[in-house]
Amino acid sequence: MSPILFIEQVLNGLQSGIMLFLMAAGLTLIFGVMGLINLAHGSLYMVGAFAAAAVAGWTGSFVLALAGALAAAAAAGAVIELLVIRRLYDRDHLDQVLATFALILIFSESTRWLFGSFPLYLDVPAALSGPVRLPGGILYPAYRLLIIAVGLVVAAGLFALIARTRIGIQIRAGEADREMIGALGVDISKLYTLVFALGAALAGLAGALVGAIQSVQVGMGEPVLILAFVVIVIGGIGSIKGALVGALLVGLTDTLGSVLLPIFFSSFLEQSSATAVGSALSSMSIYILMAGVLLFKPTGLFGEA
Amino acid sequence: MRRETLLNIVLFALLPATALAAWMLDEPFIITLATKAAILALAGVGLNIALGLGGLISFGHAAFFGLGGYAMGILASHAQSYAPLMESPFLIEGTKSMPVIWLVAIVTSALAALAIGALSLRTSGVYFIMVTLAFGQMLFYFTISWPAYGGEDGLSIYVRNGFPGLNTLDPLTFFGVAFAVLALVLWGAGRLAKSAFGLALSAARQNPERVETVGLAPYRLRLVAFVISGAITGLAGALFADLNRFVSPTMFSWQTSGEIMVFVILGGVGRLFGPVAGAALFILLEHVLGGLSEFWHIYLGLILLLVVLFARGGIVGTIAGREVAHD
Amino acid sequence: MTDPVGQNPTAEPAILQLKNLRKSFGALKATDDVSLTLRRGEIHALIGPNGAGKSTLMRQIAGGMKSDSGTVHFAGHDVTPLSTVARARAGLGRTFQISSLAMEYTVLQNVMLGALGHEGGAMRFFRPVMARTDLIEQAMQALQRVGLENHAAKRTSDLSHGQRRQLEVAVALTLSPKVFLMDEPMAGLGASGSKRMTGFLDGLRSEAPILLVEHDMDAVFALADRISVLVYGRIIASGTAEQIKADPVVREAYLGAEDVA
Amino acid sequence: MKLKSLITAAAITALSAGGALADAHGGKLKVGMITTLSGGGAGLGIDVRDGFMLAIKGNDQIEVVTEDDQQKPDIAVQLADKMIQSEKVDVLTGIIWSNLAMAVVPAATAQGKFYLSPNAGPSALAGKGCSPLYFNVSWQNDAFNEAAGAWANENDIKKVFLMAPNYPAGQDMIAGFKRFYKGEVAEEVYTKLGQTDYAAEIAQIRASDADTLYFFLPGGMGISFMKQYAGSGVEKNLMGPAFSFDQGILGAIGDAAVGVKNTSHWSKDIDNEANKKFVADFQAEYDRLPSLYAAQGYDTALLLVSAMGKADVNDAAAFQAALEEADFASVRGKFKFGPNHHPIQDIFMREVVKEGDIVTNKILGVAATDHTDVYGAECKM
Repeated sequence: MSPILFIEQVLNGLQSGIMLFLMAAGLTLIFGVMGLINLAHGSLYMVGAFAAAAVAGWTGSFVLALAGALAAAAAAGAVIELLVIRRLYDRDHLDQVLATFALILIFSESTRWLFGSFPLYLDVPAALSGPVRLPGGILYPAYRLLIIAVGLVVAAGLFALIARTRIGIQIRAGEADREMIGALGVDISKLYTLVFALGAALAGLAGALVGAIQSVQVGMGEPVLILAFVVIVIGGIGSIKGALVGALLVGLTDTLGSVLLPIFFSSFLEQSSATAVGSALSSMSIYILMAGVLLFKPTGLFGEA
Repeated sequence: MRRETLLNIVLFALLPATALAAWMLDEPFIITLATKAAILALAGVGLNIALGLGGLISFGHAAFFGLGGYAMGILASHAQSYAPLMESPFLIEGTKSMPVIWLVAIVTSALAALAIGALSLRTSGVYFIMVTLAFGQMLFYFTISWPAYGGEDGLSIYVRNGFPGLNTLDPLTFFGVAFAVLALVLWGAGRLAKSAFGLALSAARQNPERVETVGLAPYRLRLVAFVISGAITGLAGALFADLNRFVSPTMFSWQTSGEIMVFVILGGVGRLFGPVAGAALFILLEHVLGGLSEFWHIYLGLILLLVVLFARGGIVGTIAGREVAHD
Repeated sequence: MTDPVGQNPTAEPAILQLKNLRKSFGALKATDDVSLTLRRGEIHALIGPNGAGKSTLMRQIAGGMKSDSGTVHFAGHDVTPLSTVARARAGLGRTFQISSLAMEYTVLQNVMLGALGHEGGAMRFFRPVMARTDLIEQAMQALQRVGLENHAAKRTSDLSHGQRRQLEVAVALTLSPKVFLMDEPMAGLGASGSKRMTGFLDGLRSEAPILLVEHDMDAVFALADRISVLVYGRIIASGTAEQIKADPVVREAYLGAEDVA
Repeated sequence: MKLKSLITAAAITALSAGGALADAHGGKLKVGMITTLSGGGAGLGIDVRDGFMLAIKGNDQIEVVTEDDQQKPDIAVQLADKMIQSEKVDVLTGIIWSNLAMAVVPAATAQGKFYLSPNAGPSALAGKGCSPLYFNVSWQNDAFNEAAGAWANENDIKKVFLMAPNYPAGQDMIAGFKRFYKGEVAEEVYTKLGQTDYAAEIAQIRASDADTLYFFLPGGMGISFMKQYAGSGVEKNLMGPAFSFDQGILGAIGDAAVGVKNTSHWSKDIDNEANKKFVADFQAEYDRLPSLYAAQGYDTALLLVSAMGKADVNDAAAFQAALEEADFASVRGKFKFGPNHHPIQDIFMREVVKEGDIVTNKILGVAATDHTDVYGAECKM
């Protein structure tokens, strides 16, 4: 493999990590503040993608589509928070898993009922549809650079939000001690609705951005959801920094694993079995990574016990 | 008599009553459904030992369910093609005998549970949930991409395996076999919950520090519970494979883990007969709602949601009330 | 202030010996170079204001918390590297300040747990534990000694705070430990209960010595053969009740303070 | 009516040797359709169902019971049991996915039921696992790929990059292509099943010196890949079996798919009466363009109706013979069965084009004439 190709693959790994981060950030935020395992996070991702496809279909504008995705996912998040999620905060993880599993069923089939069974069309904006030439001669899709940029902006924004703003202070207080923020005179239920809607909006944004280069279809959220959980568990649940590091680790492992493992095995196996073994192992690689991290750090890289 | 005991008797009688009624009405498919309910309840009883008694939220029990299934699939497919599994260093041949297959399924899944549990139990809480999920996913992807036994296509076994002296092809007989296994395991699980081990395990769930202070190691208690739990779920997997005469990687998927968990929660966590109630209700819903609408998952989701939000303690908990569950 | 580390050759040999234990949480030194001994037949009381590090020290001894440095010797062995479980098996019987009981269980079931631990394991999967008359007998005896025999069938979460302390002690009794580590067994007991518990502990010391953390000063002065005073993680004084009462440093640092329980 | 059915029943009872096999529902034929109607793969099942129902619209001799398999093999097996044991159907059909077919077909034929496959053709069922009661009305997994391999030989394709998901159907497809293709293979890449991001593979494709990419990525995987490939600026020829470029999917890929060559046994512009009627009727009935799945569902129903006109389903041997004749006007034009009950048919090369605002397929030419699969030799029935 040429060095240029290797660098490009590393870039791909980082980029796929950033996509995962967009999804994982909301999930880890919600877990950190409210202690809630939200399996329906993938459904909010799907809501974002479908809303974007619908808005883009009506208006033809990608920017409006993104705005629509943010609004729809935040609204969906706020609604389920008010109706369902807030009854789950003081329940154990088991009840949360079952209730949000039920939400997945409801969201998926309602979406199919509304939009039909066929995948929807959502394309990248024309201005970003081609590749750009990076230093070193690498051709790289412009839209993927946009995703990297958005991901970094979101990461910076979240760090700033948590470190600098009033809401951030309240969020941190809530993470440390739930009763304390009540004592501080903060309206906890409002704060929780807000945080949940924010997490949902992040998922919706991820869905819309990623939907433009993937398939906008029912059930698109579940595989990403599992990956996002892997990410936040590796990083340490509740930690934004952990989510970022975990996402990059998972992105790199996944991408480089699928590229390098077949090459590695072909050095001592014949071609077809090397491809088979390499592909099989690479599809297991991120789970092996996660199990490995947890064995050495049972609460993730940046998690607290 | 306590209400829960009464309820348990009703629940226990419900499955064979359904199967018998279906037999008399000549509705063999209803017998199949009752068999499915019994087998999935068995998987749930297995999970419930880890989940209810031990407080171990395993999101990876599909691993054991699938291993049990593949134990059946691999042994029976070799018997079907008369090709031995292994010739050196010693000959291992396939088999179509249920008791042998069950034994292999139990041992295989117990060993897997020992390995997975030994590693996973170093973590706790959400991390435990996710690391067990990770092990399940590993096996899922492994079976999909492992060509020897059909990969994603799975393995079809054309004729159901045999049990000495019984005609397992007859739906009612096979129901009887599955139900007898369920009854035996329920009895064993009931004894287990009341045993010294059950007392200590459940105490470790309520307060691990307490258990340590009396000189018992929670890790060991939990590991043993995880192994027993995995072995039972593995046995259920072998039976499930025999019900369908088919195994596939779907048995390893995270949705399968989720469904087994749903049976337990729906029925009532930690209640001996909870999984029986949960599995029966789930299959009833699937059957009835599936006929009503193409979008029946919406109604299923709504019902699950209502149960979690308003019927705490699951079906058994709601009907029997909040009595002490472990005496 | 005599012989804080238990080096006096004329005294009973120390069954429990702490040497230079330290534990810090960030900048906070919870315990700072703590050394003390417990000899056969004695009650050694550990007193000090809230937050002085008493509970941390108890956990360092029992094994729930790893020490930054220092050692714990018990019955002639260095148990510092051992887990809580191993230390319990070696004969450290501990009761907790904040009740640490299986709340869903009945009182009897909690004590049975201790009896199982004493028996050496719970890897019995089949025989109903509540049919083990031998264990039930042991458990009932322990309940009787602390005065809970009439509450055996009660759910633990229905007990009063004081009763939970008594139950903690009963569980520890079933273990027949070589040493008792008791963290505030009198809290919440009320006057008559305290009196009864004081009498009980007084007799218990001949079975096994007690390292007693307690806020009830009447009980401490009535029971303790020796008293050590812990303030800000350090032992500032150690001696008999009279010596401690008279110690000016203690009076200033502690007994004069408002929060004498 | 009652009298008529009584007489029919009596006649059948007299005719059939067993007697116990007597048809419980008069002269009608009962079809059990197990297909995917919920979840991400529902589009394909709905098309098969709609195509099938269109063909038997107004035909009161056929009763169809439809059930959703949720794309889960265990559910499909149980539904098959239900159809056979409770609904007492005569014929089963509807399954979309090979892994579900592998689970259901052997069980159904073992219980003496006919199975007509409107999609999915795993090699096992064409070879050693073939059955007199199993008829494949769609294709064997390798067919489109073998035809594509043959087409590549004749159209100056020298070096290909092969890509498919790492599961049996994916491996079959690639093997099928290589069986006929004589040129060079630059690289062979197997992706994760359900993979959504193909940046790494696209980088490999870019770096390779292949002139053509041949790939099989069904459903959402194909949509994701095509969108990402379009943005990458890589310009190699694209080719694959029709599954990633069918009508239901093209709408979601959009212009990115234009120019892709794909092999199929059907296209909406095949010039024959049956096809014109089908395309027009389908659009009138459902207000969308038909897909190849809809065409297969439609043909399956036509086959069934043709056999019903010749024999009674309770006479298994006669009904089998009637099905073997395949005496119906297929929307594909030519259609007959080989000895293993798999199709002998022409495979076309299509190209994705834009007609007005709609992205769709048009035929370039025939890639393989009277194509049949290679597994027939292993089939002993």
